[in-house]
Amino acid sequence: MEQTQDQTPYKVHLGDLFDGPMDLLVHLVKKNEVDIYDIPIALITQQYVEYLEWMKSLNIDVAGDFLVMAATLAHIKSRMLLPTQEEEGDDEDPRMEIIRPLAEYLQLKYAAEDLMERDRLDWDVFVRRDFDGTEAWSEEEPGDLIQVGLFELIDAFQEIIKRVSPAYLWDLTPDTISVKSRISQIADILEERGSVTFQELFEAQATRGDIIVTFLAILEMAKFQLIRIMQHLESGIIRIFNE
Amino acid sequence: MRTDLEAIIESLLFASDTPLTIDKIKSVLETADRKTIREALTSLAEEYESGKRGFFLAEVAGGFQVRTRPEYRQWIRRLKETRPARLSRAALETLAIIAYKQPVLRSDVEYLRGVDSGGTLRTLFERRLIRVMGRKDLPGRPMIYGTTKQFLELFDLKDLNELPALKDLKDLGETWPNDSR
Amino acid sequence: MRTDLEAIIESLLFASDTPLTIDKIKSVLETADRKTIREALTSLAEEYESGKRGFFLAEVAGGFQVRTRPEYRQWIRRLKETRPARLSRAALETLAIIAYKQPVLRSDVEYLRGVDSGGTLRTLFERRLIRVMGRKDLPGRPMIYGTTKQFLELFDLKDLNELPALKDLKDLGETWPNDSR
Repeated sequence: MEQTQDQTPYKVHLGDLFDGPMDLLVHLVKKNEVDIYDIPIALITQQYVEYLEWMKSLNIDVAGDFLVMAATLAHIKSRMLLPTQEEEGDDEDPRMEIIRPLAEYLQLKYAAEDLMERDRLDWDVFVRRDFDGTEAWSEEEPGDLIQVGLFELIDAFQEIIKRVSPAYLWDLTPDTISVKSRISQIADILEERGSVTFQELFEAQATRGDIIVTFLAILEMAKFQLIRIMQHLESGIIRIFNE
Repeated sequence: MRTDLEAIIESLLFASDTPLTIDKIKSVLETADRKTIREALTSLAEEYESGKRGFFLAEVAGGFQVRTRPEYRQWIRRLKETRPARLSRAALETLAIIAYKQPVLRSDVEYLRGVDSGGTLRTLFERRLIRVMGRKDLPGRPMIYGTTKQFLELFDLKDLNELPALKDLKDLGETWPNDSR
Repeated sequence: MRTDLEAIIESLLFASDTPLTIDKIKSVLETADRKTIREALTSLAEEYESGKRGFFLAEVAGGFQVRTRPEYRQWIRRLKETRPARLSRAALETLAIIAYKQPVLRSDVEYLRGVDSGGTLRTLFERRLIRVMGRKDLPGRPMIYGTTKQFLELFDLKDLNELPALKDLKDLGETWPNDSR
């Protein structure tokens, strides 16, 4: 994929469009064969902006992400031009603002390459799949079964909601889900022990949010008559029982 | 001593989901002729018979297939029993509703699915993916369902908090239905 | 000479479509202890390596799995015909970020990549290469992502410690990632 298109770094074919601003930046740094720890910021900024203009001239929508990066580069460039206020030396090179994320991004790009060089399943190595029927004893359970993961579960629910009512979609915020989770935990405790005191349920709760969640869970369980809530007359201890 | 051809054919037999015919093997290898392939297969079959092996070469449906030895069926059955996560579409749908709407009544499940769900609930119950959390104070005292610890294990969730909210998926973008923006 | 235990374990390895952990084998066999099982696995692995074989024993995703030898990939690809769904460059990059930085938020991924990554995350999620590890205690309770067992299986990794070390860019000099034009 090595291209040597000298002097016209922004002349890229449509099919070569970049994933994002970082990707474009890597391209420019590579193109100019400069050290990423010593980026000639004026040159790179100029080429970057030229590239965006080229995209615009082709009526390609320049995503906001690209513009943000252009602004960042311009800002760094202007800071480079300013005389350093103090000669203390603890003034960081303004370019670090872009060098650091760029270096990290590059590192991960290499890592992605390393991954692709491994013996990949279903590409370099293969395993036996789909054995129903290849075992010598197999006479049972054909068919209609699917291997499920979390995604399939959500997907199934999504499908149902689609059939029923979109309003349900908004019904399931993370908060209602944590209440459901808490209900499940309380049900576990009750299943094991038959009853639990109010106090115990709240004791382990660290944050205010958790306490509210626990409280809502108890209310919900009471509403569904999953539990009975009883208070001891003398001690005042409130105890929750499995219904 | 094994030949390269035998090793390659062995890898094909191993990777194939269906019995391989000699013609099929020939078309993949291009170079070898039918007789050479048959000899390689015979040699593999004999080798698999000669020592204590977990598998053998079966000639089935006009082709060849590596299969586990019938004498080990009890172990393989036990392995399969503990195999996770094979559910019918109906069971999955029902389980999804219970997971997201719990505590939930059978009538709610059936309202959402639009079909009788008694059989499916029983299956999920037998597989210990759902449990009865209690009974509702309504005529007939209907059971209230929720998911179990086994459900969490099956889907590799620490707790129900980890169940992604539909909103989260929506945030990931792309084509979610009912996208009313 | 093979033992019965080796033959039985071999049949289990052949019958399983996911890597088998020693614990799993132990729970199926009931009688054998972990050490004996490990010895049998080592002995099988050595045997598969010693002659011309179509497969080998891979230690992957915390377990053991019989896989075809990479040197025969061309033949098996021809046999399979169907191409596996390929990961796009964006998906691969995102996956690498999640693998190395996990537990990680979507916003971290997007900061590193500099682009919206919702669609890519969704693809990875659908392909079960990433999972939700929990939620961060921040406004909106954003999901925390990590990689799955399937990720380890895909890239032939025993565990996450086996991920290739990140390279020091200063040592790389003139080399660049191939896929950055």
